[in-house]
Amino acid sequence: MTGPWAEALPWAIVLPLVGAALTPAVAVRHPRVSGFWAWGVLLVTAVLTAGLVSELVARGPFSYGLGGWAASYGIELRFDHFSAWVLPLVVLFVVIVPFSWRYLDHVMPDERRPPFYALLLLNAGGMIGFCVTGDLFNLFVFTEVVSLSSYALVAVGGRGLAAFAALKYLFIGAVSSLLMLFATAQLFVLSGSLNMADVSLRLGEIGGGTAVMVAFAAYAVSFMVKAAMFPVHVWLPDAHAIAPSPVSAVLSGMVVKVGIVGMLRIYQIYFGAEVLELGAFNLALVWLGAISIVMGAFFAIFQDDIKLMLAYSTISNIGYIVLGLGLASPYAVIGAAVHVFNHALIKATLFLAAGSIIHQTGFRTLSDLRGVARTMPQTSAAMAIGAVSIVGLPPTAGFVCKWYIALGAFEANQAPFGFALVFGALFIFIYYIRMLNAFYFQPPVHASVAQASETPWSMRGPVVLLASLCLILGVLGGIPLTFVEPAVLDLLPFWGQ
Amino acid sequence: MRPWSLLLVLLVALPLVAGVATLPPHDAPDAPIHTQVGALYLERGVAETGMKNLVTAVLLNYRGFDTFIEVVVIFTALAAVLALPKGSAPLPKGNAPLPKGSAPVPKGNAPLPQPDAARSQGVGGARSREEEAPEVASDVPVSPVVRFVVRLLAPFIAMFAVAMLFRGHITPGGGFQAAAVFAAVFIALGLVLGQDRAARLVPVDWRPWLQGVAPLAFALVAWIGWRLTGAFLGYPIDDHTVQEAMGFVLEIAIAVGGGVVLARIFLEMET
Amino acid sequence: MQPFGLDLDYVAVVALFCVGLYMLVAKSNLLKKLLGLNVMETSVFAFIVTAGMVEGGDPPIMVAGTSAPYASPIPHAMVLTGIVVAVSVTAVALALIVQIHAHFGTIEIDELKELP
Amino acid sequence: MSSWWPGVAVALPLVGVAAVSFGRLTERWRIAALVVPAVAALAVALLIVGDVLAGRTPELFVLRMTPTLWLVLRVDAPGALYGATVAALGLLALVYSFGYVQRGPRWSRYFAFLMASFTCTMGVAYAGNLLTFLIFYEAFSVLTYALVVHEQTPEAIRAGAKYIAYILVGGSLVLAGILLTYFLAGDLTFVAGGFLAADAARGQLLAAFWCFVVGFGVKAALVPLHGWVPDAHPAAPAPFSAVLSGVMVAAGAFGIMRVALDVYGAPLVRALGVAPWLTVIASVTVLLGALLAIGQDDLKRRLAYSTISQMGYLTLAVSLLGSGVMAGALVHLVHHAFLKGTLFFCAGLWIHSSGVRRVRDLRGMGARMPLTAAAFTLAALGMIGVPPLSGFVSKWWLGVGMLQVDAAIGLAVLLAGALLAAAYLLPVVYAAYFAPAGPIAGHAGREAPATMLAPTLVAAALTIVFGLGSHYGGFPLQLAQAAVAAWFGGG
Repeated sequence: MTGPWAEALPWAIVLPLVGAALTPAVAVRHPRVSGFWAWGVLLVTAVLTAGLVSELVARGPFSYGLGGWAASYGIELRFDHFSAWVLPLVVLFVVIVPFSWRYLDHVMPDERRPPFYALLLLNAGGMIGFCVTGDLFNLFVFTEVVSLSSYALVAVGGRGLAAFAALKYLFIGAVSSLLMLFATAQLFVLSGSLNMADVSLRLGEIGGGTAVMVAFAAYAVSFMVKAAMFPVHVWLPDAHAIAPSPVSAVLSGMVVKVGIVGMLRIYQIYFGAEVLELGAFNLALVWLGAISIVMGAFFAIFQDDIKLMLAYSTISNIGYIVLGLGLASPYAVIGAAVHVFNHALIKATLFLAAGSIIHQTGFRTLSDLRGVARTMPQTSAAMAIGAVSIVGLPPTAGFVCKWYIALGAFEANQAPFGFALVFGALFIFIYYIRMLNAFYFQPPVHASVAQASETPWSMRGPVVLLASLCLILGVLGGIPLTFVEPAVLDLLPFWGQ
Repeated sequence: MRPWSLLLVLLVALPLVAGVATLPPHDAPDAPIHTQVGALYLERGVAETGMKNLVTAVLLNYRGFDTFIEVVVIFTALAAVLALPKGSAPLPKGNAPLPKGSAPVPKGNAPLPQPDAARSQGVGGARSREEEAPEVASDVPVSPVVRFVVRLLAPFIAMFAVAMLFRGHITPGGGFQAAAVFAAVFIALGLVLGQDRAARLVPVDWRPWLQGVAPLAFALVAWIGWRLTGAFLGYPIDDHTVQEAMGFVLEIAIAVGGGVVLARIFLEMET
Repeated sequence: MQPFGLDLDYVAVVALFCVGLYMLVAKSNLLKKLLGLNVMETSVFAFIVTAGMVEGGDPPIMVAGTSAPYASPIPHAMVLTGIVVAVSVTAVALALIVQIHAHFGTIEIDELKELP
Repeated sequence: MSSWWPGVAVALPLVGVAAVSFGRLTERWRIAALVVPAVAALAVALLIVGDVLAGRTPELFVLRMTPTLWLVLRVDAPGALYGATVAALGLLALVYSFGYVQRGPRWSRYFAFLMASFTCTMGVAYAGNLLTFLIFYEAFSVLTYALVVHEQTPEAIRAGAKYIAYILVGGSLVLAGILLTYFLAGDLTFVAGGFLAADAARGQLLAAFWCFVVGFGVKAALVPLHGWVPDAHPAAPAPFSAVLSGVMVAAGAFGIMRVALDVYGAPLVRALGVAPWLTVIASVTVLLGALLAIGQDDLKRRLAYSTISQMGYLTLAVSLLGSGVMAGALVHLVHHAFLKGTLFFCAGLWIHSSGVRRVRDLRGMGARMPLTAAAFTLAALGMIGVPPLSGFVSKWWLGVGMLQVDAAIGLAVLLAGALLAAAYLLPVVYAAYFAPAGPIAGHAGREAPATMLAPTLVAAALTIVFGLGSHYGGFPLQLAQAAVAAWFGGG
């Protein structure tokens, strides 16, 4: 029935989690070992997930009944095309962790490294679990692993303000998780089941009703908070800006996508059950996405702090994704799904490059960082590539997404949104051009900037690698499509097409 | 602030009430919650899992994976608390400047109230551990009576926890409850004896292993189950002895690991 | 008792949820906010457990002296998990509040906002 | 016909980029690593011209961007013509730059970006579909930003901001047009005579057309959209101004040609009824650009307005949709590149050797820098259209083509443009030769070093060569006629 790699499914989740539990013990004598340990664990996990993806490509989606129980009886793990997202996710972790080895030198004393890396591993494991679980309550528990570790990761970098940002994130995140639990409980009460496919089936039998809709609304709000959509984005900028840069890369690139993936899962349930009126929700998503794009960009323009700027641009980019989902035409959904990958990649590039610059110079505002390209040419080049990429200029990774989503807008007869998308990107470029001007074309104002040296290779390597991936995925934009297209085709029947 | 809060609460309340109003009545025996999987568990649970307490059966067997992730969550909380900067530890050199200009957060850089001044007001006995006398927690004004009673009762409370742990398969109780009680014993002892003496109850070398013991035990049992039944975290249905052994390993690990984690969180928080 | 078709037990749960939400939103003290969060969590747990009860049901423990109908075991397991999650979130939140207090000397939002 | 050569021609300049960015070479080797690939690229471009003249269409499928769209290079006659122009002018500008650009930390940056935009412009020339065209077009637009602000003076930064804002808005419009095109046709591959179906929704066809025209019009400096040109040219280093004016502004006009004739096709453009509007815009561009040029005192600014005016001819030709006039336009594209290149090179020489930027300060330059002044004079006469120089040839064909399609207004615009060209260029010549010499500033008065003078003289000489040899095989006219034959079917 299934190939040998299917057996690896639960282990791919458990490995980073157990690795995290072992981290303090492994690193008890030499705390710095924890960094290498975390990297090793993630490498093995990457191999496992690559195996899973190969299984998916070879034989299509597969399930795993945990404890030997059949799907709706026990907990089911399901590896479908949307779950395939875990592979790039883990690979990004593999790239980010080496960056953190040296970066942490100025963030925390050695003895706090083991719990830090434990948190990173927990975050990775939680996200893998989140993507592959087929059980609603299990989804909640994984959400909590991801969220809890994210709250803490925000706060590890500093005192006071960092703790405050983390606490704000925690309160908002906890409420959104509670809404999710509430919705899960309601669906459970309605259907008597927690398995997603089963719930969808039974909801179809029940055929809607207020409670079903309220549960949907609760899920939607919950995942909107997790994805930092515009009106409920308030937790994001401070948290992402204040966290250590590798953490910002993880949070901005990946953790916010939990909201997107979760939304897709819930859509699968509801549209599978055919209990939702599509048009109104899609229209709401389109508008919310458009507003997020504009407001994110608008706030970003006024930031001087480079990381705060990047954090606001995340809101903008999540707007792209949601806009694409809301347009609900094949091209748009493909674009949105590809942007889930590509934005993670681009944002990781930008945050790591920004982190390198902050690490080497000690400054983090544009006005302080003038002329840094002279002393850190490679990092600045990576930053420039990331900037061009996130604006969506060809031939970079961001362009592919913009292309598809805008095409989808025409396809969905929503041409104004297509134009809005194409020109909204320019709005974003305003602040990146400010950044590039400051880095490249203005003389340094600080000695530490003028005398900064390039980062050590353990930091520069990941940055350069990610930046080149931004370019490669631009000219070879078809690569993520191989995963995304079948997934979208899976979903589109539910999507009203 | 308040009117807006009330408005928000109302906005949230209305759909929630509307939602729960249309749910099936909660104690009707024919509600879906009692007729679907739940009914099957009640029907076959004892035969399939060998546990008379079906809550434990669901917890450890049918939905054992949830419990696995759950122990991971408390481990996450511990890792989180451990990873936070310590109050008295000096910051490493060249700490990155904090971001400026994000609206709702007070802006950095300007001199802030001195932590020491803050601490003397004392929320939760906030004194650094270095200053603390190792032998007696003289800073905690504990009456001799309380100290005596806690010390007297501690072994019995611990015994009760053990009883809860081992009777968990037939009565309400089990690993998590035992963990909570264990942790309570620790914390009570820490309060009356001083944290160092309480901490000494767990040897230093064991701590990194003990705090992760619950996830590790789960992974081990999951692996054993995989070898035995071919399914991750699978229990051999027809061999009740093995089932029970696996269950006990998990329960004990949850109790010990959970207790250690909870106690450690308490100790770490005393910055 | 179900006046206006409302299940009063569920309504009580929602009321508890709202009380918690109000505390979380309106209170200035971070600890009180956290307590509000806990009240909200408790309300959701109460909701789940309530839903699992059946009229005249015994706890789902198959020993002598109990008989059908039994309350559903799944909600109990869910709530147990939920409680652990809630405890963990509370622990992290408390640790953060302790840090904020150590750094700023206050845990009142109003005062934190006024700091330079 | 599948061939590696287009890819080689496009990729060769990247060798130079790599050499100056990453290598730790000595200066001599760096210069070699820049010049040799540029020469090779020119050689390959000429080879391709030969290929195309022999009736072949070299094409190279580079990468698969999306499941349905390839990054593809396909060289047809207009592409080969434009590509060879880019390669030649690029080489001249490169050699000139060695003398012009100061040593220092910005040296590498300048050459890296120059070569990178060189690559991308070649890509624009050889692009086989709209997506490839867009990618290279946007890429060189963004890359040239670094060259516009190269001097890092406040004016340069301001000009750069203006430039990038104009260009990106234009690029986005082009993208929107391409998206609409793809949506309408499901394909983007250039086909001589157009591939858009005439029965598609008229509103969408119109919307896409105007997106294209406005988008490319920004680059081509059509009049209401020309704002960046007079600021960017004076701010940029002279050799880059030459390239910018000679081939990069032309890229916009080239894009309009591609869209009108390879995407829509002449019949569809006629059917849409947009051509008269385009004629009006282009005529206004020609005349207004020239009129504004007369008033400029800054020489480079004057030349920039001249570019606006001259590039208007290309759009004018497109709007008239005649075979003869298009042949003239293509020839003019090539000839203008070298004429304007010469003029900017000369302006750069004056700036370099004596810091003279203003026309009125040029008094007496004819005696002090005779070769430079001679080259300028030659190019100015060519630009006005004095026979037998190259400018005359292109204008002759433009005029003949206009008569073919009975476009009297076009002819009037052409003549008026030529007269105005005389009005803004001859005063410069007059100032250089005949005005009484003013006080000499600085170390003025000697010819520039050979590395700078040689490209200037070569470009000036090409003016004569192209003028005299235009009817022989292998010269631009032959390629242009091949292109027109493909577009309009038999000519």
